[in-house]
Amino acid sequence: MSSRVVVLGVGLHPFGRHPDKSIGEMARVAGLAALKDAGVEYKDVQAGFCAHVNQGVGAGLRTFGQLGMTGIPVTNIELACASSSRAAMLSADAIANGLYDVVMVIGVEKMERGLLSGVGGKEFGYNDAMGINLMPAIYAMWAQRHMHLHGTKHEHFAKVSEKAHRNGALNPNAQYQKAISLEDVLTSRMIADPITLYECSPTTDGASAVILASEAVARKHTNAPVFLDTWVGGTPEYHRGEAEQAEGPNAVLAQKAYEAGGLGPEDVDVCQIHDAFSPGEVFLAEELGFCPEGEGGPFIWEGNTEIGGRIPINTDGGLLSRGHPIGATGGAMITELALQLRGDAGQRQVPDAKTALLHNAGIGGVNVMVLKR
Amino acid sequence: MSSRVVVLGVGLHPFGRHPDKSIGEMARVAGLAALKDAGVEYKDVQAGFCAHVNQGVGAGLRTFGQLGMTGIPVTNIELACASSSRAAMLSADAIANGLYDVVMVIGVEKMERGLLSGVGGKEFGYNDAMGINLMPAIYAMWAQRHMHLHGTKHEHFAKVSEKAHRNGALNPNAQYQKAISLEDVLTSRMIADPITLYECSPTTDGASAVILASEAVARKHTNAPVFLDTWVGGTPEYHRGEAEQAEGPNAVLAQKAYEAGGLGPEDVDVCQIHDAFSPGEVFLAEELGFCPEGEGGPFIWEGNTEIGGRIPINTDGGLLSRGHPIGATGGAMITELALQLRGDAGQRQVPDAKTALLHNAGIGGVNVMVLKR
Amino acid sequence: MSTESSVEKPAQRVAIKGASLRLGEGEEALEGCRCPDCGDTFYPPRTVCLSCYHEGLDRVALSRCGALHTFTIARMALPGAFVKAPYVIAQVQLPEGVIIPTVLDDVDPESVQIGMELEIVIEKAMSDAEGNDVMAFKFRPLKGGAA
Amino acid sequence: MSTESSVEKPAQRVAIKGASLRLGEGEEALEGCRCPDCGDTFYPPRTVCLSCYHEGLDRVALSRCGALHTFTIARMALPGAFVKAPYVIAQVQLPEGVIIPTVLDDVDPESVQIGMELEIVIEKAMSDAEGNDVMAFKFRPLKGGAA
Ligand SMILES: [Zn+2]
Ligand SMILES: [Zn+2]
Repeated sequence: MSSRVVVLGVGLHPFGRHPDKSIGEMARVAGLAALKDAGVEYKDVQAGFCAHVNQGVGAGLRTFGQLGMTGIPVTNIELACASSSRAAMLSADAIANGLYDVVMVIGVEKMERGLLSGVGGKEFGYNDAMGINLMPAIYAMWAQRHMHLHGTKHEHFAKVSEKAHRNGALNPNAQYQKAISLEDVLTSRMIADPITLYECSPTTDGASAVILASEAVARKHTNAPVFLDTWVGGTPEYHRGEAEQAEGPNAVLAQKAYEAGGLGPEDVDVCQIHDAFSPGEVFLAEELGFCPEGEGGPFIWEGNTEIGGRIPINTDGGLLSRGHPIGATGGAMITELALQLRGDAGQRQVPDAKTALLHNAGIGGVNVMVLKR
Repeated sequence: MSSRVVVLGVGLHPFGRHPDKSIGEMARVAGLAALKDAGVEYKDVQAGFCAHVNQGVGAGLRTFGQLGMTGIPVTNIELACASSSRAAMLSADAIANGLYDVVMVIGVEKMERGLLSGVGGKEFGYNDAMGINLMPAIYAMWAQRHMHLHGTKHEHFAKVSEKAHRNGALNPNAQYQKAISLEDVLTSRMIADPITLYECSPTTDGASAVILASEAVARKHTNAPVFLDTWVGGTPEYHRGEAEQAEGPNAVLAQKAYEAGGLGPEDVDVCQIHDAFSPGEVFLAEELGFCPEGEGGPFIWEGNTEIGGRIPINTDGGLLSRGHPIGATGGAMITELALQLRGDAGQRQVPDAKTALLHNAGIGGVNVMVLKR
Repeated sequence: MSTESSVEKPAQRVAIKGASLRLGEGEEALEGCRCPDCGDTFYPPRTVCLSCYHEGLDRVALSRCGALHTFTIARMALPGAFVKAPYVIAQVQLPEGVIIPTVLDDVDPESVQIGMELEIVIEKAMSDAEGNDVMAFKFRPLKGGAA
Repeated sequence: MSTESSVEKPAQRVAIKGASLRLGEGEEALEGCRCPDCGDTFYPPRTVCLSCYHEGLDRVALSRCGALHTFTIARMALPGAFVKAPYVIAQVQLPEGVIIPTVLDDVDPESVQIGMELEIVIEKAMSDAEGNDVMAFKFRPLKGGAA
């Protein structure tokens, strides 16, 4: 029953501020685009996963219900900023094991204005009183430690955002389609040293849709399938005496993905990573094995992660410029990599991209995937 | 790689009002009970699903993190009142396909006081202005239609609650452990005709934990495994000119479960169904095939669903008396059926129960399962 | 914001969020959608036909009269709701086949019966921040109909 | 509620929700947990040991001094927070190995350095509805320590 899994169709509702649109409306636009892209009809979809974080009870009905009411099981999946990549992994598990042939993931979010705040209960407590629940501060503290240990400079982090916006300017679905200078990034309002406003992903509304299919069914619709080849997910591991990991054991999961996919970091042609805040790309360039530990700053500064560089990262603008509607982000990452591997990424195209890596992290876990054509 | 799936361990945090307990605390109590019941250690658990509805970002970490931090993937699952049965189904899919040997589902909820309200966005609109978002009203309208078409009486519905509380009085984990009379039910405050206060499930806090395992691993821990034999889930189906279905196509899903499990309603020895409001049991007695359409009222009135009756339903008190912490309810249903099939249900035991059926419904979908020993 | 501008701009009639109303042009009514391919009708309006998956449905005014499909008498008011308990929550079936969730007006709750004929009442529910009349709807027993 | 009873009941010192403090008996400190089996230490307190899965850990007072593991200068205050921007959000590593998320007190944000020695300050954050002193903590540069 075991099957390879194909990313058969992808679609987005443009990311941005859409206060007057319902999640159903955005999901419909993304979903219809993905169906058209896949060349299948909604009634071919056998199961659905609705990835969202804060859209309330019934979101699966309110989104999939826009496309049809065929009785399929639809499950809501939440893993904070990594919700829709996790939903895709559960879909892939099911397809790989022969449970379904066609599964659809809709990721959607309408976000409240303001900077992301971290894990919290409903009651006012110590972290609220002390102003600790400031999401950029968490990345800022990791950044400060990196600067302390490795001599990384603020400019290194800022370069991530400059590059992200340069890429976003080439992406019609991006929230920001305007390049900004390194100077713009460095001189924008300081939020939590060393992170400035332009080093924070924005508040975004949007939807993504991904249709995954078994290879047998996919081959009826395409001669050049893009495979979701490998996927692994995890939570932070406790090791006595060691400092807390980020949202999960990034390096461990990447290693697992490389082993399962039969490749190494040197084989990756294009990559999507979780740059909710600019230091993320520096850390991940190291954790995913693209450069040695501690050298992420200079590695990015030298342009290695630009389109045309050794390992182009976040060719679509990433969370920083494409935007980060948290439930939809993983699906947008898959969308960009599918386009890149098909050669359909237009001005953003990485020449002859054959192998792609995806890293999506959220409070609650991390997902790493390999896509191949 | 295909394996049968065993319900290896079950555990509950007693259901009730626990305003001072965190979800982590309740999840830990349920989780440790399930691990002990299963005879496995937390480090044997290979994946986790946290089923909850309104507990905010990071609930998976805050619950599973109480038991250990081993790096396993943990995914939050939401399907309103059917969240934890859906989580168990995804776990079972993974085990059946050889992906994991041991998976843990934690269902947890701390509820706000007050009657359940239905699907809603964040903005005030027509349904709010008109007072339509009253959850009991939805069941009440189905009940009125049933009364109109089939002559069902309020007493028939009320009997469900009287029986539920009689069973709950035998369950040390139930929110209400006190029998009430039919008169008590009928004369309690009218909420939405014909549903009275005692015909509504209460506001409940609690947690459930279920450990599912492959048969091979389970056999190392038990000689009398209880199998999760069959599971199906779905959403409402649209059929032109037909009235809207409830939370899903109950009868269609039950039929699928019977076919997949190789049994019929006459083979079911004990059953858990979704009695969020008392009419639920009347409808489901029909939809699950225990009695002909329209005869659910008299069927229940005559005692057929009592312990000792033809098909004992909700032996643990059901949502009405055991309580209904929405994210935890499906796990509690599985817990009761596992105890019944093992012969460990104490005063509530249905003699020689071999086959069990579970029905759990929520806004967003319906799940039906068959358990066997 | 000034007195002048509020004088210049007459109050508009706008539908309350969550209700789809055809307002102002001829007889006011609920607005639904009809599929140009298969003829199926939907309320609330939608883009994709649930019967044949045609994309792009036509907006149509729905029948102003229908029959009571089912109901309940709500005995407690919900916070923020404009209706006072007891009130009748209802589903009204229109001739097009669609079922409309609503409340009943001008009716003794105890006398409501499934199947009774009803007609729509469209009326102002509140004013919005811009001074517009926010319109909502109820159904009431049809005059001359079986009640 | 009456004046008499509030006179009779002296203000208690209680820890703010989300902080675990040993208050009132001898020197005040953070309260963590130590595993009687393997000796690993945790903050905040927990029931199950993350190293050896032992159930039932011992409550222990944690060291009052530690070293700055990492920090940031928050330039915007969060709604409802008691601290005013700019303020230093910090992680402090105690000798037991645990890392404590907190804020720094009595320090020029621009002079903060990773590794600097710090000591805890436990002080009243607010009063609760019952008139109790709700206690919270910060860390500040250790007097005589490297700052
Ligand atoms: Zn049609
Ligand atoms: Zn230990």
